[in-house]
Amino acid sequence: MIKEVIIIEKLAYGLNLTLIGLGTVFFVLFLLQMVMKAQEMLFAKKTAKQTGAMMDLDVNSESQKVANEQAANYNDDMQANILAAITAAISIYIEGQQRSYKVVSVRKVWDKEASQAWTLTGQQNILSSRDSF
Amino acid sequence: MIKEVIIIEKLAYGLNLTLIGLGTVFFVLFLLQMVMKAQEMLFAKKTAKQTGAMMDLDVNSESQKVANEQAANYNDDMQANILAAITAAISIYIEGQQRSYKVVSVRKVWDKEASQAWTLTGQQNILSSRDSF
Amino acid sequence: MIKEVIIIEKLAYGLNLTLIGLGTVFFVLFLLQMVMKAQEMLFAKKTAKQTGAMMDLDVNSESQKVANEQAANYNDDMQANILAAITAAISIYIEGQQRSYKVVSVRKVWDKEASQAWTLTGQQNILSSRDSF
Amino acid sequence: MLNQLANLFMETGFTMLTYKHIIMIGIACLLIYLAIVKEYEPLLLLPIAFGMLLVNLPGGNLMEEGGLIYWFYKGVELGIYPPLIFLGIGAMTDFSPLLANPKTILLGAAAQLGIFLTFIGALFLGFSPQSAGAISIIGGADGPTAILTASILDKELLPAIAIAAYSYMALVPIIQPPIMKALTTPEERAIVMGQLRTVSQKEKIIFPVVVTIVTVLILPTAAPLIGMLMLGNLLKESGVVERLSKTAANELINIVTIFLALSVGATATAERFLQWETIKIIFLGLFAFSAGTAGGVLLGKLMSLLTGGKVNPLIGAAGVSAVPMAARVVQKVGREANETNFLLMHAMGPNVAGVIGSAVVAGLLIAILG
Amino acid sequence: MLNQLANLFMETGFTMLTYKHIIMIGIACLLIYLAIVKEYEPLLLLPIAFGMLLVNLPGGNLMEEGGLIYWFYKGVELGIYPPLIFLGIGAMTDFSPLLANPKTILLGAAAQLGIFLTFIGALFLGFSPQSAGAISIIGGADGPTAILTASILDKELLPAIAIAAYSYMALVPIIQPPIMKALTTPEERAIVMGQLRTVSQKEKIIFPVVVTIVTVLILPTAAPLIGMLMLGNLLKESGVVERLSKTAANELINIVTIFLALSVGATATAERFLQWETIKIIFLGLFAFSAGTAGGVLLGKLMSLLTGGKVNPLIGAAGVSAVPMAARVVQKVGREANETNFLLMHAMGPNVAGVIGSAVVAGLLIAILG
Amino acid sequence: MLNQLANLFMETGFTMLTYKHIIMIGIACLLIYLAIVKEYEPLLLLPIAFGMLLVNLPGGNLMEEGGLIYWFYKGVELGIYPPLIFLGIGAMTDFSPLLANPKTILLGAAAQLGIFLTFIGALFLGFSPQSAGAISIIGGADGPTAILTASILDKELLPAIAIAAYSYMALVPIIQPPIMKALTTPEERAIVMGQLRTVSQKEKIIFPVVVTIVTVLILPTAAPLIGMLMLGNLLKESGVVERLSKTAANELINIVTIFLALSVGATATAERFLQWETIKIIFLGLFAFSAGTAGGVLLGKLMSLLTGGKVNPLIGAAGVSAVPMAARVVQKVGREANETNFLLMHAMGPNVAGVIGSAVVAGLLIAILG
Ligand code: NA
Ligand code: NA
Ligand code: NA
Repeated sequence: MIKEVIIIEKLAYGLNLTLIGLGTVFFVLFLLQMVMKAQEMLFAKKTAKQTGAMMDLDVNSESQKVANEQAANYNDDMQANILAAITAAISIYIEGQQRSYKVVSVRKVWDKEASQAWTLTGQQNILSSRDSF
Repeated sequence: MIKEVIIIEKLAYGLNLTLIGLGTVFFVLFLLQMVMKAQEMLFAKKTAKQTGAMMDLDVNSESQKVANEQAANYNDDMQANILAAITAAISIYIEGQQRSYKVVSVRKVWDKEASQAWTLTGQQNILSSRDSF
Repeated sequence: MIKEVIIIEKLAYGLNLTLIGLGTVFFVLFLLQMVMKAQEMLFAKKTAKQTGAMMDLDVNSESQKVANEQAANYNDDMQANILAAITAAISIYIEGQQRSYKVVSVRKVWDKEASQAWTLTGQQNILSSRDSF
Repeated sequence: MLNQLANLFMETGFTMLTYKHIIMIGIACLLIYLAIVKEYEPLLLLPIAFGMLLVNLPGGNLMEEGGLIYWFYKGVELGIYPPLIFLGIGAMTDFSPLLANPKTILLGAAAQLGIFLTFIGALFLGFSPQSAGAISIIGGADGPTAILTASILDKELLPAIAIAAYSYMALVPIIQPPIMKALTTPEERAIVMGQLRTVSQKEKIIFPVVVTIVTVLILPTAAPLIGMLMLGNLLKESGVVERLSKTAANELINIVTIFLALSVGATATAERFLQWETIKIIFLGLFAFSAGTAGGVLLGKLMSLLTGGKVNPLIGAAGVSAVPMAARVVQKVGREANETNFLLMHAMGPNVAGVIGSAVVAGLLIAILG
Repeated sequence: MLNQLANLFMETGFTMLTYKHIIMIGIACLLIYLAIVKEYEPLLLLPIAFGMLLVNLPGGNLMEEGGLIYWFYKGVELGIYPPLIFLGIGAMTDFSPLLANPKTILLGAAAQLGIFLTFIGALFLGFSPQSAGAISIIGGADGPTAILTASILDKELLPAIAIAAYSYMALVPIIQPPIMKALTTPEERAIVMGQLRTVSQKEKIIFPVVVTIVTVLILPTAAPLIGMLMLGNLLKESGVVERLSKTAANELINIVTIFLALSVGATATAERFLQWETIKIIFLGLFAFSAGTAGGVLLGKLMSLLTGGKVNPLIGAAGVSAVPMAARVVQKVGREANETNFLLMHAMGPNVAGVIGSAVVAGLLIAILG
Repeated sequence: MLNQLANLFMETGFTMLTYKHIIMIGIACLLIYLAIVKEYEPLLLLPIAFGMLLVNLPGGNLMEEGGLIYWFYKGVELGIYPPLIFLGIGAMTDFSPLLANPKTILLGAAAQLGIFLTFIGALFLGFSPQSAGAISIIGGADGPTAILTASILDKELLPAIAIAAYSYMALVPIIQPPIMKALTTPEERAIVMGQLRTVSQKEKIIFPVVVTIVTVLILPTAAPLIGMLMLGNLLKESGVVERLSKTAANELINIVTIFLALSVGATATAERFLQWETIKIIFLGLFAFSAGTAGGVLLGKLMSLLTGGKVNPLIGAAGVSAVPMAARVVQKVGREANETNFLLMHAMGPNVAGVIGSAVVAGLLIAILG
């Protein structure tokens, strides 16, 4: 477009773009701020600002819960926990490359094993792992 | 092809396709039924219809076996099992994203570790995990 | 190119290619041998030729180290180790399909759990798992 | 500068936004809601809905030549994605329940009745044979089959057909039980089926090879779907190429699903989707699922009669495919009639047979109408 | 035979090797060293450097029509790879810190100042507006955004821009602290920020949908980047399609990264890279990062003033993006001033806002200059 | 309607089926059997065999323009798949054994003798130089190298060459031992080799970079194979981009393997495969493996002589590549002669050298004959 322009023109062009550009990005992000504010008013948890539990980063919430539970009955269920750990570890050792749902089902089967060799409920567990596409 | 046909023609066309279509799909699937029957006669396991062991769903057969074995000598080998579980759990913790065969080899190496630092057989285990393409 | 040549011509052509070909491949691989020799002189570890520790195959080096350490204080820290194994196993059981860094962070969180519910350092651990692209 | 701002404003989507776009954005958000909150087949419907959203925000031009989703759509246009999804499905499918009880494969044929009755219905609603064929395949209750067939026979209707197919697959627990109960007596529903025989690994390995040979020889146009489904299954059952079958059943199918669903969703422009045809397709789709269910159950009743009550007719309803949802519905309805009834594995036979059945019908429709 | 040997020798790379190739090979090896030993953004810089190496070994012709990397490069040319990287980044990103403190999103806007000042600077250094736009996007501190914009506005400059962008992202811990300290008082840096509120899952799910609608309606050219980023995030936050979000955030992004980086590196031929423009780009890139940091910190100071000292101005520096490096730098500098200061999560807000901000600016530059 | 049925019947595969198709289907089933039951390189041979099956069921037209496998085949035609397989192989390969004993690299050169003698043999059997070059590369004992070379030099022979190459790689434990024993004395086979030195990480990282520079400079046509092999290895050894090297060595190579093998198999039409050339190729392939083994062992003997018995000549047999099968064969034969002999790691040196060696020869054949 423009090849040989004098300094003043370049500066005008550049400042022009800067104004439009910064204006646009501030406008868009300000709108998003309003959206977030609105969301906060509508959906924010009432239990906010608790000490020591700031963000429910989903990465951990579930594990924490389980960990807490496990910690709670640690002394009571020590034997059972060891058993569970061993089972899980072994099943992972065996199943290896296979994915989570397998490990889950293996443990369930293990639970069943104690009472009955291979129940139909066990089949259902396995079946439910088939995603539908 | 056909744009403006009277009702009777549409019906004839539709029924025609229905007959051909259902005929074809029943024919193909009936052939497959015959194939399966033939397979059953040729290859079916003689140990069929055992109570409590209906389908050898491959998802679990192997794990079950191991679980049974583990359960069998649970009291005898408790210590060893804990050790194995710990090793497996730790190795998974360390190896993380890496896949099954690694965990397997790690455990083998661990077994070796007890007697000898680093044997050539250990190398062979690792080597054998290299798939050939 | 050549369609109908007499035997002597085919032989000459073939031997010609063999000489050029073998010559080239030997030349290239000989250069690479020299490169490796040079590397060896520049970078080779001084601790070479130790008995029983021949190749630092990276697949295992890390796991071995940890395994050794774990073995070392096995008797001292038995309880702690069982705890760690259980935690790791459970977290794997829960997290399943999720990848290594999650398991790592879960275990760290568990460590924190003992003292404090959810610290900012814990957040940092999680954050640091985000690769930058 | 004001001039430039005005030009820029002219290029924003707001100035191009019409009420039709707003309706489409609303429909997309509704589908996102259904996919996430109601868990309506989220693997497909969530990215489909997002594709729909993106293409109805005017000015993005993602589906115009050279646009991002235009390139993704190539895999639909060339018929590549659906067979790849079938490769992964094959690597996830266990044909044991079918091999253990071969006659249940015919239930997977009977449930295709829904397709053909819907075809006739669509003709009467004024659709051309091609369009009627594309719509009727909704009755196959199988997403990739429906997408492949519709993209060949009438791609204008592709988004409506895909969305209808996946929505009704999600609604199977609501659609099927009344039909199943209306066509069966409580005694029939209470029938307990004997335990299935053990299937040897040899049978499981030979099965996909033979199915490929038989089906493709009879109906060559079914080759992409049946061939890939059976290749996936062979990779899995062979036990010697685990790394390939795992990748086919996980990363490959996931990647293809994202591209497939996003680009199918992105075909749902306002001009194409806000038509009476879409309403008709929604009704025809419901009819197709219902008629298919009825077809399966009715053959189930006949089988029950012929075998002296050894077959619970409910399992016929699983013949529509909609794997594994339809089989779970059978389990649930069967248990309502008889607490001790476990029909799940028996229903898996017709369920996987229905996948083969509708792929065969798709091949037939493509051969005759394509 | 001697003749053939001579011909063969004529085809070797040695005979075509010039001092320019040797310089480029040296630069490639230096980048490999920096990527591995100094861990300069190795995920991108290592394959970029290897692509650079391969294309500067004469005779390989990997970038000529029909060559291997020529095909890989298609995904850059057609604008496919960067949005796919954004899909994966979206599936890895947690917008909670931003949702917990919405006003920090404006810091992600202020830090785009670097882009525009660099644009003016580039005009004065004699670049055309298109080239200046391509160069200025380095200030976005976001690799895929920079690559997409440069490949559209001036592909001749693509390799230099990509390498500068990733290098400075790696150098953020060196570039930013002096500027942050120069613009703030020790008291400001010591400000402790209150704990962030808990963000509900509902907010996290709605956010990507609304961002897509708002942003794409205003700036349709931002659709490929923002759309894919938000689709990835929606897949993750929905919680119902874990297999898709995992694949997007792992295998898919990894595969695309290999192809993208290798082919961007392979555009760095000697003729294209050994130019004065490259030197200018290196200086302009440094200026862009510095000015962006200053912009963010200055708005941070203003916010601190307006809120009566509730905002630590340092977190403005994270607005340049360079996720998560810039946020870690904020944490470190903040802790130097006050041992009890944990700014990391507060800095993550502007940090992810900066990704959105620079994608918006990219859309704008493409709309005006493209 | 009868008319339509007749037309439909005309379109079935049965009516087009000839005895040639039946033979090909039989061969495909035999290969499936060998791949699964005998575990003959199943990762490649199983999908190759399935592709062969699919393409010989008449009427499917999967390889015709627009057919499913026609699109998959593009990656073979454009030379994209084999280098990507090499990328994954590089990310799986450990060059330590070679770095610990550099002179064994020459064994990987000597084993290429098989290629050249086979070339002469093929000329005498009436093949053109191009065809002879394509066939001779079977002696490289390396699948992707053979497929790339054959697809460039003579694609008509591609299926026979690929199948022969993988079959003989699977048969290495049967082909090699007699030759190894015939050419060595029991004393030579009993030679125990000293422990290998520790290789530093630095050496492992620099190695792939230097190999790329040296090899591509001398033989630019080897760039796609050597470049990708070494990039994969660099990703692995660098230790800083684990997510990339894992993906290259797992999901990416798996996906590409499925597409590559399926489409190579699908080139095996009856017209192309049921030729005398195929029989000749089978014999020439066996000769190539045997001659390569002999070449390696003979240089091994010379090395043993020159080093005063420090080298066990058996390890030369591993120079043909066929990683890691050939190295395991060396281990086994060595142990038969001396219970305390562990040659595995020593054989891995020439084994991986053979991969480089045959890629160099492939580049040379392409440069001279292509
Ligand atoms: Na179906
Ligand atoms: Na940014
Ligand atoms: Na070789």
